[in-house]
Amino acid sequence: MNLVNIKNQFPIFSKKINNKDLIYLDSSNSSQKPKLVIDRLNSFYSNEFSNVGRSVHALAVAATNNYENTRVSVQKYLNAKYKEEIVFTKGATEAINLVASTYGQKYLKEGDEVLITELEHHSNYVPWHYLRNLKKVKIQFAEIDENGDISLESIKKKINSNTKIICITHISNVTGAVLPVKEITELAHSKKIPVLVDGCQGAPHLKLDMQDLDCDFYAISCHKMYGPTGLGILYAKKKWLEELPPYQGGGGMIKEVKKHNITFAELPNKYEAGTMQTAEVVAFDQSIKFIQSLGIENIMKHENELMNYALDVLKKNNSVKIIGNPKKKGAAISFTIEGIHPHDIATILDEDGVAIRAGHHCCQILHEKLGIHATARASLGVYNTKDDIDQLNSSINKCQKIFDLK
Amino acid sequence: MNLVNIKNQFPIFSKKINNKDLIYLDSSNSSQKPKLVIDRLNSFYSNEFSNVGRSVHALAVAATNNYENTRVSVQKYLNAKYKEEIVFTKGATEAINLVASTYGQKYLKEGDEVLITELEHHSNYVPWHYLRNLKKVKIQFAEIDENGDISLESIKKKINSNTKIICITHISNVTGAVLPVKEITELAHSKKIPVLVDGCQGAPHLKLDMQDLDCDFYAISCHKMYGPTGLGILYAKKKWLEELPPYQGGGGMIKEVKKHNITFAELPNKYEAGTMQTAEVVAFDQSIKFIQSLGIENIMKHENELMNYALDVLKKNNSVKIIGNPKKKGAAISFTIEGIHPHDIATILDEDGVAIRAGHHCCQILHEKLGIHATARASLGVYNTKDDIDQLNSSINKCQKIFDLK
Amino acid sequence: MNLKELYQEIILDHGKNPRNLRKTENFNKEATGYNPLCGDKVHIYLKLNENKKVEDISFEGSGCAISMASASIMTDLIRGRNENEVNEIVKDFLYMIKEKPELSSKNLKDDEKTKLMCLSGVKQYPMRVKCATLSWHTLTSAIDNSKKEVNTEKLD
Amino acid sequence: MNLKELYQEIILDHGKNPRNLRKTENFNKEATGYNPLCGDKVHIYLKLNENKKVEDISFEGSGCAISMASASIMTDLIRGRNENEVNEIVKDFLYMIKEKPELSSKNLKDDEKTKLMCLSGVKQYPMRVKCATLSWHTLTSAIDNSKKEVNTEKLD
Ligand SMILES: Cc1ncc(COP(=O)(O)O)c(C=O)c1O
Ligand SMILES: Cc1ncc(COP(=O)(O)O)c(C=O)c1O
Repeated sequence: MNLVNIKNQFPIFSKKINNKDLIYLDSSNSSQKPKLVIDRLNSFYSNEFSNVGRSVHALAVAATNNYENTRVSVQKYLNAKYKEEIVFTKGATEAINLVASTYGQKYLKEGDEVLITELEHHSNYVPWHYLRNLKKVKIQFAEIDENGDISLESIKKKINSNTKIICITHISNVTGAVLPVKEITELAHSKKIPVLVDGCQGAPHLKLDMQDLDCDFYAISCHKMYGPTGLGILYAKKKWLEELPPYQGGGGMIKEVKKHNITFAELPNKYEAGTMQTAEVVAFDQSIKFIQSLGIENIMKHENELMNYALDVLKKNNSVKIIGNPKKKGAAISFTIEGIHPHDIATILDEDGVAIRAGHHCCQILHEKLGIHATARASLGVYNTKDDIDQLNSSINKCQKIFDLK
Repeated sequence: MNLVNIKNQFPIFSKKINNKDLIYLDSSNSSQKPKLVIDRLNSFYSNEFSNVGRSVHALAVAATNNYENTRVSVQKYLNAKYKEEIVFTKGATEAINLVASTYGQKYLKEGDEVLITELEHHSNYVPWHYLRNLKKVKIQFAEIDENGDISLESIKKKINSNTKIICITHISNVTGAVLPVKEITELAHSKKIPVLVDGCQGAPHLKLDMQDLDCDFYAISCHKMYGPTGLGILYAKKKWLEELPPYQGGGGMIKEVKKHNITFAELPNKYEAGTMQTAEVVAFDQSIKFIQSLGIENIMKHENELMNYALDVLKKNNSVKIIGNPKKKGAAISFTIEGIHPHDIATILDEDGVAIRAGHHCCQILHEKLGIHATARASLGVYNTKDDIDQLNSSINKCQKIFDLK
Repeated sequence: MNLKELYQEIILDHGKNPRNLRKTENFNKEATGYNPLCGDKVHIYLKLNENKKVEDISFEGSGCAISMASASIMTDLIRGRNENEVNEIVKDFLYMIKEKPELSSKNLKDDEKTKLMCLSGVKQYPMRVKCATLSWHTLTSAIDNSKKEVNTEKLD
Repeated sequence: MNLKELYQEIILDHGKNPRNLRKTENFNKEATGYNPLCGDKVHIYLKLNENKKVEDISFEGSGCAISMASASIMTDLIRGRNENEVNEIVKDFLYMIKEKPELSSKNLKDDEKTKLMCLSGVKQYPMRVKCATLSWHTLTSAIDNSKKEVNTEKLD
């Protein structure tokens, strides 16, 4: 399949930004949305809207079916064993908070250790930090090697008899390093330690198979997967969702409510308190359809080629220093230019319609380790092309010119 | 202002349900969405989409401004003192969980009491129940009187020196009883007890003024206010948001992240972890504009007239028993029909395109008190008309016929 | 959709005057079923003799016409059968309600099938399927002696 | 928008070769400012004499051209003034960056105003306003001796 004309499917690319074509290289932050998804939101709100699960009228029945259909689509897409293993959340951040809060409450006590890595996004560190304060749990950081990779070995080094959960990103949102999550999970399970994978950058860019990966928890942000904002997914093995206490409390997640006690609903309702993101869930089915219509293998091939091209081009640009040199790299390239702060780079690129991100990308631990405050990051989506990379490169040259000339 | 042709502004009312016109009487569950709001979602995703707060490119700047503009619109609409007092959440349920979790963590200990009422929705009970388990806190229930009202007196009776927070609904989503929240807040404050108001049913139907009401927390569901799903609001006095610990942890809510410690961002970021509901927040500005274009006073007048008309009509219908007889009644009428279960009523009404809700409406405590398992509920939105009520009544008569004839 | 098919005379009759709405004395199996959507509950009581034959069956609870009629018709039909027959009939009924157009159990006589088929109208009302199946799931749970309560959310 | 207005020669010069990037010996006031968006930090050191006159001012930290230039220009301008003058100039600068077209401080000479106005290009770049104001907010915090760290999120 040829993924050349994908931009046509995204209304935003027919618009001008600063009178220039939009070169969107900020997909690791959030992806643009295909027409299919936008239209589904529109048609659902315009013709079919109702809350789900609570009323028995025709609109509610149809909405509930649509909502649950997305759950099944996600289950199939992730090759999860049961549809009850798919919990809808506000985002990956909420998904990780859900696990940290409930797992922490039930299983962690003073002296226990949570093992994360130096690559983690704040969303996969702050929730565990809370347990450090609340329960005197320790946090260990597996260290990156000189290429910015997290090896199985670096994880092994930090595991000890106090390690109670391992929480790792699938792909670094800074260096694009792909972690050996399957091997880490195997190792962890051999020591009876559960594994949470922050799949924010994995889910949009990799073929996923939960039963093969075998991790215990996998967190996804739908807005990075060509889906609406305000929606995320927690995949969790059924036994965990059955064993762990509920997270937020409210309507829809109870069985029986008495003045002196409350019992909770079965899965998946137990973890979906209150009115959920009905329209977002219904529309997300179209995001999955969009990805499936292209084929995740084709997307991977396309993005891979583009990543190699970008690395080629940027490595030839002497002013550019690429951060990290991981063995397997997906989705994101972060870089610096000697003498030009990333914020200045981003502002100058923006003038050309090139949208990148500058800052610490919610990874201060990694930036501190690397001894830099901020980097510039170009990240890829299915709609990007070699022309986009060429424009990126020539706009980088413009930065150099502005800062050199004067 | 004449609110007769409001249905025109809602695309769904031009559709047929079961080949009938839609008579939507389930707005307490979730309201329908005006075209303005649907179109804004559409235009934002199609022309302007970007994540907020993190990137410096043009799309991100514009999206951030739009996002923050809604915060200011909400602040003004609620007459909150500071814009930092407006926190966006997944829904009212999350808003209440946020308060229960953070207030509970910091201020509650064994023996302390949380005072709620028998009218509360599960969303304003389950989160407090968690603290019963985690911290051995007690929950007291202020009791309804024979009309289903919660009087200032019934609150006063349950306050004692252990009472640490009072959590009350503004309007009952079952009986429509309007609670004297301002008086309750005054009483509570005279005893230095903070007050949380579950404003789910208040916000769509009443003129709100946070500085006048003076409550400490006010929880809102945007999807009941003609806004998108997946979005809620927590209004909280600034001092509380400053004093309380953060809730979910993740990107955007930190100041500095080190391996051994983390410091948190200032308001309002402190409580908005991870990628927020960007599009939903941007579109919600149009919901506020919609309400303002009609005028909340006009909406109140319209809904009030309709409620009186509905009470008149249904009281004349001998088979109908209306639940509760509160002094001030807004938004919802729940009823039973002797010998016909509410689920059967809802199914029969649905055949005529009349969408109501049947069940316990997430208020099992109230239903147990009333000695019934379930009720049928018709709830009003700005688009409803006297014709809708007439159709409701004639469909109720049809129930009677079906169950009597055979 | 067709309301007449849903609310057939026999359903309305059993709904209003449910048979076996009582508590079996000396029951030796029981289970409770919930429908969290509406708060409805059903409690099934069974007395099995040493040959695993149902000597008596009864139920308590309240609910909509569909759920009361379903429990009423079910208890009428089950009394006197042995455990294997009961399990086979339950399976056949649940299968019919969800997927098949007809009942195929060889343990049911034609008039018994006709009676049960009156409940098939719920197929067109997905939110009501739970009402029709609650008592049947609860019966299975009672027979299995599983202490777990039945919850329609999980099952349909 | 106009990049040339943002990255004027003087900005690029001060950005590359910031003045007063050091730590004042025997400073008696200090404060730290953060920009959580990019992780940039600035630390301001002040030495006020008994007449509340700025004997020395310096800063440490790293940041973008705008923030470095802003700190550099600011520190150059502030040295030798008394506390009241400093407060007035800070206020005037912040007001100019956010709302006014021009500076109006009577404590600034024309050439000083011209220098500061070079930073006014950020007005067209809302996300960059924080870069230009961070050191100024931090200066205020140092003078007030408030122990609270400055955080641009809160201030702009
Ligand atoms: C009174 C009341 N409180 C709380 C809620 C919960 O709101 P949400 O489901 O939007 O979180 C509702 C609506 O379901 C309600 O009516
Ligand atoms: C690796 C990684 N983890 C977690 C997150 C947080 O996801 P969200 O902000 O959608 O909750 C992100 C994206 O910001 C990410 O890239």
